[in-house]
Amino acid sequence: MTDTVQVPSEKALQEVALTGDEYRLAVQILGRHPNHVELGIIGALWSEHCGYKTSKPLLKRLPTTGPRVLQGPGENAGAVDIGEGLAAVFKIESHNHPSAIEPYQGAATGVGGILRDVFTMGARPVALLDSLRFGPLDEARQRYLFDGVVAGIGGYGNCIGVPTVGGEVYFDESYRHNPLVNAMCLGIIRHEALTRAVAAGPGNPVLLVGADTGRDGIHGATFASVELDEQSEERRPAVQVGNPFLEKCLMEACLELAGDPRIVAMQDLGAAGLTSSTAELAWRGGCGIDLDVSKAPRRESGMTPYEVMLSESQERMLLVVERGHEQAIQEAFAKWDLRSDVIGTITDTEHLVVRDGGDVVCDLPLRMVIDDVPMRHPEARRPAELDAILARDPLAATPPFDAATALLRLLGSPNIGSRRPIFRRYDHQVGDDTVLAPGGDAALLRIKGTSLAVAVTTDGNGRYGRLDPRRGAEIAVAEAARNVVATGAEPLAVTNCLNFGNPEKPEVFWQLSEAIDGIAAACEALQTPVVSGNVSLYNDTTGISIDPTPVIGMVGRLEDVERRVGAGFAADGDAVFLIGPVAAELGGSEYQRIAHGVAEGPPPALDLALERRVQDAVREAARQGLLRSAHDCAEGGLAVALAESAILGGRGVRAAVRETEHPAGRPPSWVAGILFGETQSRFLVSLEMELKVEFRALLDQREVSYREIGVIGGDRITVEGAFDVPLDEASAAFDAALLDSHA
Amino acid sequence: MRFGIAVFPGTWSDRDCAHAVKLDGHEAVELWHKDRDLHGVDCVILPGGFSYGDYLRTGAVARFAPLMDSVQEFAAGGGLVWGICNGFQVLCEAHMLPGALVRNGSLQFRCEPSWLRVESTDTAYTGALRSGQVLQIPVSHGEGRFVADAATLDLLEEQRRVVFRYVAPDGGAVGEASPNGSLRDIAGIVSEGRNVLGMMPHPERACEQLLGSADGMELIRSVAASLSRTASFA
Amino acid sequence: MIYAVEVAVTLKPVVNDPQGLVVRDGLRQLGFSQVRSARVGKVIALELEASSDGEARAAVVEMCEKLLRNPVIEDFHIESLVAGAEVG
Amino acid sequence: MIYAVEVAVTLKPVVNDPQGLVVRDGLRQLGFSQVRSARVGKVIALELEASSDGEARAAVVEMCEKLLRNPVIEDFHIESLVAGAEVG
Ligand SMILES: Nc1ncnc2c1ncn2[C@@H]1O[C@H](COP(=O)(O)OP(=O)(O)O)[C@@H](O)[C@H]1O
Ligand SMILES: [Mg+2]
Repeated sequence: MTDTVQVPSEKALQEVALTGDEYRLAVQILGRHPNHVELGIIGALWSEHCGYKTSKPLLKRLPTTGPRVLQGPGENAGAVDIGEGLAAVFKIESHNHPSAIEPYQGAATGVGGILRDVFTMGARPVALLDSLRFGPLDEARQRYLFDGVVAGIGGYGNCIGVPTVGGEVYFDESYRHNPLVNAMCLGIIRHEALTRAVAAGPGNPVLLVGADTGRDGIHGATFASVELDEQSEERRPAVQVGNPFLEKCLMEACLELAGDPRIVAMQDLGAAGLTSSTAELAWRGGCGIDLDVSKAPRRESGMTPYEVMLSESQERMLLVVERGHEQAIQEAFAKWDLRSDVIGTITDTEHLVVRDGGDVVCDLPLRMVIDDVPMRHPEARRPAELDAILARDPLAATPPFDAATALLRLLGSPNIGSRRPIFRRYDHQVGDDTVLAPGGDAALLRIKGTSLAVAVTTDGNGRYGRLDPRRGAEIAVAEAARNVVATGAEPLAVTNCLNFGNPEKPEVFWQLSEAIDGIAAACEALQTPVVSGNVSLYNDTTGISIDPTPVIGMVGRLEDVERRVGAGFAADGDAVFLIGPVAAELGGSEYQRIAHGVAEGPPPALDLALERRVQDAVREAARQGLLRSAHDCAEGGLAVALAESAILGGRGVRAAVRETEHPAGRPPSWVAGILFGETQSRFLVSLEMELKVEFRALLDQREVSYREIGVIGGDRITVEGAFDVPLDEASAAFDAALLDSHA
Repeated sequence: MRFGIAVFPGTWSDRDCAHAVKLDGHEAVELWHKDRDLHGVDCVILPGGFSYGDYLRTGAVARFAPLMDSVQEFAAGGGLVWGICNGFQVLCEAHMLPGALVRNGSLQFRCEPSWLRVESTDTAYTGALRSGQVLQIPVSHGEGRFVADAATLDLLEEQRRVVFRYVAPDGGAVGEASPNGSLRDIAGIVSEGRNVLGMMPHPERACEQLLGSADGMELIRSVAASLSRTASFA
Repeated sequence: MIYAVEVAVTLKPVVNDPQGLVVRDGLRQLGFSQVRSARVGKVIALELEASSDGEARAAVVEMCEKLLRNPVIEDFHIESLVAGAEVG
Repeated sequence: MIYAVEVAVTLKPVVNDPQGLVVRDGLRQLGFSQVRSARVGKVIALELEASSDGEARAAVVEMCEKLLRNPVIEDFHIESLVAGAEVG
């Protein structure tokens, strides 16, 4: 029967991003043809963006439970217990497509969206982070995108008064046509005030609060679920202008109401606007919902029900209120000069019913639009060329320059150099909690009235992912945890943003599947469950996919803020130790890119059991107050970590690494591999000489390899026999890396 | 002491200011922009933030809040009114202080440490400080470039109403390192009656070593000291 | 009647305008070497009810004096003022 | 000749204008209840050399297309164009 169903035109289906088969399925379930409004709603809810129709089966593989998990995936944000009756609430989200079209507003509204996800849970946002990817900065357009995105993130975060305390930014060919803009938000709340987006109580009124509804971003959700192409130009009205001032008022009003028994549920309006917020809110509670779009305040005249239901106008919230209390709640919003309107009621019909005044314009079973999303199971295929690329030996290449030059080039690389030109444009202090500011490893925020602090970071490396998506994802999790541990904190849980190309390509789907397995394995090993996340697929332009770029946001807990550790060398005469393995691994390294312009050979190996042992040992050393500085070895390897700790501390260092001393009989890039290779599971720490014995004992007992490599002091950065550069020369290169790039 | 802390829509350092004054053992009272009641506070703080989004001009709309009528009266009667960042901008818009604060010379927002030289100790806010003392207090603003015509600037200097100037960490001229390009490196000024202070940097962010500096606390202590003096005379 | 009024609020000539310099240099870099100077101000488009041009103009001038411009640093001038439809 | 040109760069009518909302509400609070709407844009005052009105206009339009306005969200129109002194 179904194949005889009359299907609308290509164009009509394209507008709602449905296939003919999906349309037939809809007709089959409904037993009739959907009308225009219903078709738009089905298209939005069955889109990748809302329905996760490609990724959902894979996401089931992620570990999502643990003793501290209070809220796993499925809500607006995840939540973990951090002690003292407090919870950390956090999530990361992408705004890649909008930012590619209008960098300032795209990034700004991305920040606005992730903030709403957190205060919808009742939690006060205390930190923002931004994970960014662009093409090489030598192209004017990339500088324009970079500058616009940074300005937009600051423009929203600074205005609303939530500090942007961290993030990351990398520049690579892979992102030339598809910049990535992921924003993470962390909030803190008392357990009992956690608010869910679960409707209940048929007859309870539904309130729409905040901005008027305009023709903003109609089909934004479907837009994020297709490749960018020339026609993207025509979709430009999808760009929206955010209003951080309105959101600030909305946030304060919602926080005043958090935990109020008269509030049954809160849900922000994000992708697909009223459509997904009403449907998900009702369905989570096994209810139905009946709304009248004529009651929604409009910014523009002549808007159709279709437009109102699919508008993605920012700064709007939906609340379910105990019947009879709507007026009191509306007054609470009026205090902040916020408009609120009762636009519907919760029902027990399990249907989404939409009226336009008198007439019903939509009546859809919620199960159909949410649970019955037709899943896609594309074919997965490992890229054929991968074996050849992995087979190449990175150590065989002849270094184009000596180690000192290499170090300075790396420190001056936009992928490694100082991010100050970015984070000085972000208010990273408001709230009076930022104890470790951006510029080191993870950021650390104290929690007033307790001895606690939370560490937070984002990490991800697309070049490893290109070579091995599974290991790339494992490394992203491990590095995020390492950044948390470097502050002394214990990694607790993870949020993740999966930035990939078009999953309809077998190679991309394979990458996605591998990466998710990698995240799962690493999160298991490090006991950091995934509590929230976001998927951004179709990061393709004219057929070229980005490198697989899973971005991991991690939150950690520090019992005693006084036990925190910074990344910069703290005192002359302190001993410098390298903890973890020494090896010569250059595959996919920043050195390889700078020296040879390639990413080939195997990415660094990762032994998750070893990673765990190393991290636990460093954390224990920090807990015992043995460390005066700790920094993880990431891009640029041991030598860059050494230089960064020296630069951040304003102190020279003299070190020796015996593997570099007798390169005879070694492959040409051996020394470079030891110095700049990005071998995993490593920290560079410093401590008082008197504590060395105690420290060694701790590491021996935990079966962690380590070695004392040098001592802090002087005004040069030296690795005997390898390089000897003046500290100020290194600092100058580091500081200049992003300076003349407009940001 | 009772510090009143104004809250306009878009204000965000109200909570930081309350935290800071409480650290020094004082009481913090929220002053809602729609109220006229100052609840008998000893000092009014107009905190940082983006009141009304800083749309149109920073501080332009907040200036008309009902609360500001009472604040103007309070100031006219010699009461201490302390504008920080957005609060400074509001005070200029309200013509309670001369000049204006415009977009940073860099055209970029700046959140970074700044060093301030105390130019006048003859105010309630700096009484406990040494003239020439250098304080480390962060800035966080996009529109902090102080401008005024030459005559006004000269008058400010002559009446020793420039309270803080941006300097280098060693106290020397700040030059290119100025966070905003303010004329004559002005970071803070007082009214003719010396009771209304406007400053762009955020002392409330520099009240604990844990956050990098405790120099801001010196200002709060100065205010408390001067208030207890006047109280004891009363 | 409904009047559509555009009023320009610009920095006084004595106040230096770094944004204008950036615009000027940006234009020159794009090859517009004929550009001598550029200054950036605000234009505010208002829709208001008034019964005559004079009344509309007077109202807008008052709005500028009270809120739209800061006399310390800004000048203003009315760019255009057109009477539109009757009030419906 | 030196031309003085004023070009207004404004948000497209369909685009949300948070600034405009605050200006509108601010004016109403000050008693200007006759204000129906307000929208805030940029006005850029340029001084440039050109040998004719047509040439000046064409140049400014090109500048808008290339740099001054963001076509994604903004429109532009020339407010005024006056020929000034000979190039000295
Ligand atoms: N886009 C950004 N926004 C804010 N802070 C950033 C950004 N990129 C990097 N940072 C900060 O700069 C420091 C170094 O970043 P990164 O090199 O990514 O550190 P790591 O390699 O340890 O993850 C960290 O504190 C990070 O939070
Ligand atoms: Mg790190």
